[in-house]
Amino acid sequence: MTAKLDPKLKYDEALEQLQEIVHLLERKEINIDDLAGKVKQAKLLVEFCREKLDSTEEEINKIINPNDGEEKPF
Amino acid sequence: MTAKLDPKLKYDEALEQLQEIVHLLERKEINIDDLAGKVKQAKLLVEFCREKLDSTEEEINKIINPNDGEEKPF
Amino acid sequence: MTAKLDPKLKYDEALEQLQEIVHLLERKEINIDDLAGKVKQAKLLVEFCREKLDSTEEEINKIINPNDGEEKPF
Amino acid sequence: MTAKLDPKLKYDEALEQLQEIVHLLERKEINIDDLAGKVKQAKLLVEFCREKLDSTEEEINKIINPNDGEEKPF
Amino acid sequence: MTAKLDPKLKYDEALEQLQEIVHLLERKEINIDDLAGKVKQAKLLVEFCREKLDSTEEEINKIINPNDGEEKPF
Amino acid sequence: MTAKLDPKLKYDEALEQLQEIVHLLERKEINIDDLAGKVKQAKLLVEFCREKLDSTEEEINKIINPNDGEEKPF
Amino acid sequence: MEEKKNIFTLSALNQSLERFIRDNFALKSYWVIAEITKAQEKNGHHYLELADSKDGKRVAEMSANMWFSTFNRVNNQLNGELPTIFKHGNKVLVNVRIEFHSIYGLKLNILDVDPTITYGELERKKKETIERLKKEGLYNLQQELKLPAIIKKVALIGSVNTSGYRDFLTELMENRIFTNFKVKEFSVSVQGDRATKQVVNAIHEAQEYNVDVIVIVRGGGSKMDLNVFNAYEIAKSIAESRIPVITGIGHETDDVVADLVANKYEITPTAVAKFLYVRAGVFRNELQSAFDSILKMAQQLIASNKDEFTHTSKYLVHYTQNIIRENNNLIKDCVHQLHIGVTELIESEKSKLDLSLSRVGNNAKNIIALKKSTELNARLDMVHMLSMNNIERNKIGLNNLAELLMLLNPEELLKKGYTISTINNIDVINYEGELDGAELKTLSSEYLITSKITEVKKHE
Repeated sequence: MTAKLDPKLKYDEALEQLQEIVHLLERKEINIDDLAGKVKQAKLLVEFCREKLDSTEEEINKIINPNDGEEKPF
Repeated sequence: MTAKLDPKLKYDEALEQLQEIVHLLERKEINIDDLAGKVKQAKLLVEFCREKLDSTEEEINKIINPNDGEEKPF
Repeated sequence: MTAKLDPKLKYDEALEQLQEIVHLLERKEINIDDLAGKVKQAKLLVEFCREKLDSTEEEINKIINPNDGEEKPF
Repeated sequence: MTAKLDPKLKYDEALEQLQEIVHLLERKEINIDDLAGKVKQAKLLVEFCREKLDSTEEEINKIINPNDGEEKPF
Repeated sequence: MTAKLDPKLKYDEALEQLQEIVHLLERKEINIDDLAGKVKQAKLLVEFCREKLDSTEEEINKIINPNDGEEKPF
Repeated sequence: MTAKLDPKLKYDEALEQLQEIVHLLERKEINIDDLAGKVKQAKLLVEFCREKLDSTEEEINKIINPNDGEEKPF
Repeated sequence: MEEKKNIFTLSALNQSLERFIRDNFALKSYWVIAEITKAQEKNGHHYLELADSKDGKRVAEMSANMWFSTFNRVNNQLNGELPTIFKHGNKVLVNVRIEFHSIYGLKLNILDVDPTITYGELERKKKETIERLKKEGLYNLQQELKLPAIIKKVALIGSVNTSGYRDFLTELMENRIFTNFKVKEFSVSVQGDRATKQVVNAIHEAQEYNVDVIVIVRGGGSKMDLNVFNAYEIAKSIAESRIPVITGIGHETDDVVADLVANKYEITPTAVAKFLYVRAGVFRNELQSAFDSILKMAQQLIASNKDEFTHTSKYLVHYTQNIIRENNNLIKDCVHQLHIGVTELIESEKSKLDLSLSRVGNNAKNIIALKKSTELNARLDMVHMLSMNNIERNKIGLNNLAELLMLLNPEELLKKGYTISTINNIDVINYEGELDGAELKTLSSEYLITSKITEVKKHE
């Protein structure tokens, strides 16, 4: 159930899944059977999103400042 | 998405596209997934414009100072 | 855009066109895409005028000093 | 413009016309397009005046020293 | 202008006319176009007066030495 | 002008006329045109007087009819 | 008249008178003034008739004589003037002795003569004569005649054998200046009683000759000698002469009347001759010098006119050349200015062009620089910033979710020993169905327990 996330997963979808899980938890509409799996997935999703954000940030910084660290500002 | 720009693109069109991206960003109408791509595109557009400006400048310099480097100032 | 100038162009007209370009540029009412073209045209106009001046000068020198080298200035 | 001068032209008139051209030039009230023409006309006027002066001088010399070489000045 | 002088012209009149011409020339109140004519007239007047003086002198010399070569009668 | 002198001219008158000519010349009240004539006249007057002085005078005679109405010769 | 007649002979009477006169007057003399009415000389003796007149009437007469020896003595004392003093009409002051001769009667014997009265009388008469001449309009008549410029024919009146006469002719004919004279001589006596008449006649006669001038000469003489030329008659005929009269009467002091009325007078005959030839010489010189100066001035006039011509001609040439030269310079200036004007015009146009082109270039570069700095960089920064904002915003959202997840995560409760129980996947707390007999699932940290509800008690 809480297999690895599909690497093609989009950030928005991941976020949606995450929010779905959070809502389930809030509404306690969660199946005890699935609970651990859901939490696990939620954690995965959080990490996924975080990574996505981080990588995006990094990528953007790289795009904008391709030679960051070097002296040339641009 | 961020394919190479059409070399026939005009500076003003490129600038408009860039502006469009700015507006998208301002209106937050952009996905995180698309964000880096848009930024890349923006960067490309900027580079495109810059090159355009550089080449125009160079061209102008060539026009105005055809024998630059020689002693003759004009 | 920067086709060869009409050889029948008058000096004053050329000068006017040149001035027009100067004003356009001063008012920054110009596309980057057109900029080099305008500069080229300005350059052409200047060269046209200069040639016109040179040829006029030469003509005048011929008139004034028909036998250049002789002592008589006229 | 620079048609041959009227042979009936008087010296004084020619001189006046010449000076008019000189003044136009001094006040830079002359088109480059017209310049060569004006100069040509000035040249014609100068030649006209100079010939008139030379012929007058020669005529006067003949009158004054009909047998050049003799001592009598008149 | 420089027609032959009236043979009835008196010496004093001729002298007056001559001086008039000299004054015109002195005050530069003369056209180049008229200059040669005036000089010619002056020349005629000078010759006229000079002849008149010479003939008068000769006449007086004849009166003084009626038989030139002989001894002065008194 | 210089017609022969009146044989009845008196010495005194002759001398007077001569001195009149001297005064004319002294005051330069004489035309070049009249000069030779006047000199000629002077010459005649002088000769007239000289002849009178040097001529062998006729004997002193009785005047035949002293009151005859004729003029006394001297 | 009946008286007794006492009769004497004439001789007795005369003898008585003679005696009486001699007794009373022989030693006496008297100075007497009288007029000579008659004068005679015989054998050296002088016989005078003296008279006195009053208002034109004769009031006294007496004869007088002067003997030869007395006359000579007195005449010597008076420098020989005496004969001229003893002239008819003269007033004399004489020293006389009264004598009576029985035959010749009463007579005055002249012993001495005082000439002063006579001289004074001469002067008086001379003045009278002058006055008369003036009154009659004769005095200045001669001055109205003009002396001819050349005097060649001369009527000469004088006494042929006198030295004055000879001097005149010699001077006239033997000078070095002018001798071409002709002289008609009129010989007259210049003294004595006939002189006046002869001179007058000669003047009259000379009028009828073709002469230029009448010359009257008289050599030197005493006052009384020359008195003849004070005569009214001579003066009148001189004045009335139609021919100019020149006198040459030798005298030292006073002029005679003849001099005064003559056209001209000289003090000696020689001087008259000199006057005549000098006048001719002067005339000749005047002629010559007048003619010379005429010739000289005529030549000067011509020379100065010629000079003037030379000047005029020079000026003519000079001024003409000036005009031509000036005009040549003017043209040269025009050409020069033309050259300068053209060059300046072209240069200014060229620099205008250069300026325009550099303005084009600079403006173009400015535009480019502006675009680079503002348009492009600003936009790229904007993109960057907005992107980062987006990411940041997402990160915050994600963190919130993560925190919420953590809060909601029951695993922590389970670890602390709590359990979760659900019936039909509904939390027991919320479950509203029939509890009894329902299948209850309980989750602990370690286990998932499924159980059947067997009892339900209400919790208090």
